[in-house]
Parts: sequence; structure tokens; C-alpha cells
Amino acid sequence: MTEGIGLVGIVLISHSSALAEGAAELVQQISGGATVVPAGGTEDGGLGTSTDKIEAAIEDADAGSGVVLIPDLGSAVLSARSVLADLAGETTARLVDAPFVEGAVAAAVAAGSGADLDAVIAAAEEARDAAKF
Amino acid sequence: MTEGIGLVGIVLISHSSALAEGAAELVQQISGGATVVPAGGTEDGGLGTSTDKIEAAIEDADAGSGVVLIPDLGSAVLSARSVLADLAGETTARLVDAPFVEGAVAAAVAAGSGADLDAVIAAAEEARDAAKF
Amino acid sequence: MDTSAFRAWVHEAARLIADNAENLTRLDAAIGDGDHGVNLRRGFQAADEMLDKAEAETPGAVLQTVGRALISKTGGASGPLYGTGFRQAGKALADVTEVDVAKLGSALEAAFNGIQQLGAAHEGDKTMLDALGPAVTAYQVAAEGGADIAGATRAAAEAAERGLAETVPMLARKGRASYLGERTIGHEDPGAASTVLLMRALATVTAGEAP
Amino acid sequence: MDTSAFRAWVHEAARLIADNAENLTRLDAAIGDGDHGVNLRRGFQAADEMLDKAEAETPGAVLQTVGRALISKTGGASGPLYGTGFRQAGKALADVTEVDVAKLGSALEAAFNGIQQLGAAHEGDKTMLDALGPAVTAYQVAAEGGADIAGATRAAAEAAERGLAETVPMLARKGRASYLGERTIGHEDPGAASTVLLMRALATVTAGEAP
Ligand SMILES: Nc1ncnc2c1ncn2[C@@H]1O[C@H](COP(=O)(O)OP(=O)(O)O)[C@@H](O)[C@H]1O
Ligand SMILES: Nc1ncnc2c1ncn2[C@@H]1O[C@H](COP(=O)(O)OP(=O)(O)O)[C@@H](O)[C@H]1O
Ligand SMILES: [Mg+2]
Ligand SMILES: [Mg+2]
Ligand SMILES: [Mg+2]
Ligand SMILES: [Mg+2]
Repeated sequence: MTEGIGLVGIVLISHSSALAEGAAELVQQISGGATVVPAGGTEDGGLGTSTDKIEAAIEDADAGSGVVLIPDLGSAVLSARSVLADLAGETTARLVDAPFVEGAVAAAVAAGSGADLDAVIAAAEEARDAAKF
Repeated sequence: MTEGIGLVGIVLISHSSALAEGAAELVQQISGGATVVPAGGTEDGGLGTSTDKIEAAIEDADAGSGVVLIPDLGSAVLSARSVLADLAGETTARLVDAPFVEGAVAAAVAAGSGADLDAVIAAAEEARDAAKF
Repeated sequence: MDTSAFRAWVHEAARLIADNAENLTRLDAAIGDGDHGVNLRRGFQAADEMLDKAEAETPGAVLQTVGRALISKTGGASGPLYGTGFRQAGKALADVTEVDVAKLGSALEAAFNGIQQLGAAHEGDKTMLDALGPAVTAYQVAAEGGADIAGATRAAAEAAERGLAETVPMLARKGRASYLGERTIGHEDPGAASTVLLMRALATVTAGEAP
Repeated sequence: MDTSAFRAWVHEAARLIADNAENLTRLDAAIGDGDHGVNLRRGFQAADEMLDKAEAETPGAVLQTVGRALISKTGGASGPLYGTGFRQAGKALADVTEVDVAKLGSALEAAFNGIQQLGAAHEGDKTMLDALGPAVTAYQVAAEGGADIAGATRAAAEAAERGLAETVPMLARKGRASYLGERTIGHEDPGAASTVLLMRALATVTAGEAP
């Protein structure tokens, strides 16, 4: 990974691979080089989450400054927590309670500006309160 | 349209067709028959919004009880407003300021339970404040 | 219960879940997203296959292998939940090679606590815990009353079944069903229904009746 | 300005935007999502083609056709914004067939108001309005001072250019650039830059210099 070195990485955990990939594509446009990795769908491409995909995405997104995980629905939270429990101690990944698309946009912009993990998490969380119009 | 008759319809307006389609697929699972139509990407499939797609999606989603439009980013709001300005009077479609995925889920569940337009809008708006964990 | 008995439990559970997958999915279609049977069949099939290949020479290792398989292969919320349950149960068994009635009770309790902690649900929220909670309690009451493993697991399976029935009037407060609010009243919880199958498989195997 | 002069304006604008698309995109890459040139080139090309096919027998009809094309074909925020501007300008011209200096001024003002209303931005927010606002003001000052259309549009183009320069130290408060906050300081706003091109095209055409 040459891009995104030193920047916080972002993993988008969704029940749908299209949803995760579309969001990552959109967000990558404005992420200023921060890595955004989709982890969507089950292993066979169905609707659901895959802890293997999540684990691999965390590894891909990790550029040495931590990783934020943004889940779409509640059950993605459970999958993410299982992964984090497994990696305990060996990862700086943190699960964030933020709106999926809006949180991803805010986190990516913050990460791209070189913000640290706590600041990226705060940006994602604050997206909840931002008005669209 | 045999499904969704009498139910509020939902249009998901995104800059990415994958994002809109993935979200629609996810939400359709729990929409109890309410119609959820994606309107994502430009006409040539790039990142951006298309007022033609939005207009067509509103028509598809309209089962006689109104339509809610959920935009992903601010500029989707501008496209949606242009469409609504054109349809003025001839549509019951309403633009909602809600988180894209979470608002869509909440709106779909409400619509599927037979809620009216105002109640579906309120459900989408309240999704902003729901905790994921 | 020795290692092969635990393997037999998993095998019987996989069989029961495959046989009842349609019913689980039907229950989930009413109050969730209609995939619970598909999810669990996939998860338990993977667990069963992984066990065939794995060393897993203690009961604890068997349960931990099953837990890992369920977590990584199930695809729905039930995967991490049951998976964590099996893993915590496996941990509770440590290196024991022959599990007695008390030890199995502590493993079931560890499973309940693991699921409770991960999912943050409480009994009454219309989840698998509403079948598992009564099952664990009934098991312990039976064990304290002198029942053997067969008797205690039979009591657990029966209590799970009653717990399932009690989910019908409940309003779902956790998981995807919670989105539907009032509309969940009047239906069995799919996860409680699959917990009944797991407990029934355990009772069958400990009664020496597994095919 | 008659109908064919308005058609010439659109054609010249499309040409200028195509020629400068890379620069617009480069500006947008710095503080947005790097598509403004691509968006506007697509939009104005569609507008130019639609005009070739359309009846559009009055200046107002020309502008309304352009507005519709920009709204439906541009793909970015600038599409609905410029599109609404052109449509409102077209409406302001009503059925007039020969647009004089005062009428063109009221059309420019209607464009500004339409964009302002749709996007809810204010001057100083680092948007196209920061070029268009000064342009409209300069046009009106010149017109009131007795300038003809050529003179007033030249004044407008020059003011747009100064407005663009003034966006450099501004912090973006609207559109996608607003996500970047402080990082937008020190860059020209892409929409203000494209407004300069539109005003320059108008001045060129009214000066009788269009190719
Ligand atoms: N937070 C939770 N705690 C305990 N059990 C839960 C929780 N969330 C969901 N469940 C259980 O999981 C079941 C649904 O599983 P499944 O359909 O496989 O997952 P999903 O909801 O992701 O589609 C529910 O019926 C319920 O029993
Ligand atoms: N709300 C708004 N009001 C006025 N102008 C705006 C607004 N939002 C964006 N703009 C203008 O649009 C330009 C960006 O256009 P473009 O890149 O085509 O759209 P997008 O931001 O959707 O990619 C900005 O440089 C700015 O001048
Ligand atoms: Mg389900
Ligand atoms: Mg599911
Ligand atoms: Mg742009
Ligand atoms: Mg764009």
C-alpha cells in the first residue's frame, strides 16, 4: 500500500456487496488518498455479512494509523465485534456508530486530511447530526 | 404494479448506481411489499445523479399513496428539487432529510406497515437518532 | 459426554436444522428478512464439514471449531451470536475430555452469557435468549435435583420449547425484527425456534438416540 | 440580442468549457470530487446538441432548452444550479424576440436568484455565486451608466474574473467542497471558474467576435 500511508483507513461493512462497493467508490473520490475498503455481502455474494471479508478488509485498510469500521445495520455490528474480539490487542480497528454513507464521507474526508483515529471517529459520529438541506 | 398498491413508495437517489441498487436490494427484504426504487448514477453509469432517472423512479414507486425521496449527498438534493419543481402539483413525492441507508430502512418498514406519507417521512427522519449499538 | 458425543451433537444439530430450514426461514420472513433457515443451514453445514477435517480432540476444541465456523460462515446476526455461544462454551470446558453433568451446565451457562454480552439483549426481547435462558435454568434445576446428562438435557429441550411459545406475544426489541415493532407480536421468534432444535439435538444425542 | 445571438452564446460557451474542461476538473480535484469539467462539458454539449434539434424560436425558449439539458445531463450539483439559472433567465425573457440591455440585465438577475434559491448559498460561501453576483452587479452599473450590451457584458465578464480571484481565500460552505472545510482555503472555486467562462462567452458573442 503506497497510498494512504500514515492515514487512518476505513472499512465499510454492509449486508450488500453492491452497497459497500458503491459507498466505497463514492467516498474514495473525496478521501484524499485515505484507503476505503468495502466488506459487503456473504462469501457467496448473498445478502449478509462475512467475518472473513471484514477481517481481510481491516488488513487492507490498515496503513499504520488505525482503522474505523462503519456498519450498515445492527447485525453487521455483531459480525464486526466478533472479528474485533478475535483480533483483540493485535488491531487498532474501532467500530463506530455512525450513519453508513454519511459517516463514511465524513470519516474519509477527516482521514484524508491526516486526522488521527479519535478525530476520524468523531467526524463519523458527528455526521449523524449534519443536515442535507 | 401489483405489489405495493396503496403503500407509500420509496426512491433512493444516489451518486452511485451500485450504492442505490444495493440499498434498494437490502431494504426491499423488509419493505413488506412497499416499492423501493433505486435512482443512482448518471445516465452513462458514472458517478453523479440523473434527473431523468429520478423522474422515472418516482413514477415507478408511485402506487397512489405518495413517494418519499431519500438523497445520499447534498447535490442529490439539488437534482431532486429540480425534478420536483418540474412536476409541481402533479406529484405527491417529497424529499426527506434522512441518513441514506438507515432512513431507507426505516421508511420501508413504515411504508410496508401501511403508514401514510407523513408517517413514513417521520420514520425516515427519526432514523437519524437511532443507535446501532 | 466425550469428544465423539459432542461431534454427534453438532452433526445431529446440522441435520435437524437442514430439515427445518424452511420453517425457520418462514418464521423470519414474518418478522425479519426471511433468511434465518438459509443462514443457519449454511453455518451448521460448514461447522459439520470443518469438524470432519479438524483435529479437535477435546469436547472444548469441538465447540470452539463449531463457533469459528458459525461466526465466519452463517452470514446473519445468528452467526456471531451462536458462534460466540459455542466458543464460550468451548472455553468453559477447557481441556476436559469427559464432560459431566455439572460441567455441561457451566458450558451452557457460558454460552448464554456470551450471547447475552455480544448481542446486549435481555430475556423478554424476543430473541434466542428467550429459549436458551429457560433451557439453561431447567438444566441446572434438573442437575441439582440429581438428573443425569440425558435427563437434564431433556429438561432443557422441553424448557426451550416452552420459551419459544412464550416469544409469541412478545414485541421484538433486538435485531432486525425490532424494526417492525408492533408487527412482531403474534409470531414465534426464529432464533428461539432454532435454539429449540439445538437443545433437542443435544437431548437426542445424550439419550443415545442419534441415528 | 436576437434568438440566433443566444444560440451563438450557448455554442461559444460549450466551446470554451470543452477547451477548459481539464482546468475545471483540476480545480474540482483540489477541493471537491474532480468532475466539474467533465460534468459541464457533458451538460453543455447536450445543450448545444439539443438546441440544434429544437425549435426554440425565441431567446427565452433557447435559454429554457439549455436549462432543461443542463439539469438532466450534467450529473453534478452544477447541473441543476446552472440549469435553473438558465431556465429562470429564459422565463424572465418571456416571449421577447429582441433582448435589449435592460432585459438582459433582468434575465441575469433572474438566473442569480434562481441559483441562489435552489442552492441556498450566499455570496462568500465560495460558489459560482461569488463570480455571478459581481458580474450581475457590474452589468447593471454599466447599463445604468449608458453602456450597450457589448459594454455591459464585458464589464460583467471582468467582474466575474475578479470574483473568481476573491474565492481563493474563502472557506467553502456549500456543496461537496464544504466537506473539506479549512482545506478549501487557497484554491479557486471550480463553479466560479466556469461562471467566468459563461460570462466571457457572452461578452465575446455580444462583441460580435464569436468564431
Ligand atoms: N442482539 C441480539 N441478541 C440475541 N439474539 C438476537 C439478537 N439479534 C438477533 N437475534 C436473534 O437472531 C435471529 C435472527 O437471525 P438471522 O435471521 O440469522 O439474522 P439476521 O437478522 O441478520 O437476518 C432472531 O430471531 C433473534 O433470535
Ligand atoms: N449549494 C450551492 N449553491 C451554489 N453553488 C454551488 C452549490 N453547491 C455547489 N455549487 C457549485 O458547484 C460547483 C461544483 O460543481 P460540480 O463539481 O459539477 O458538482 P458536484 O459537487 O456534485 O461534483 C462548486 O464549485 C460550486 O461553485
Ligand atoms: Mg434474518
Ligand atoms: Mg439477514
Ligand atoms: Mg464536482
Ligand atoms: Mg460530482
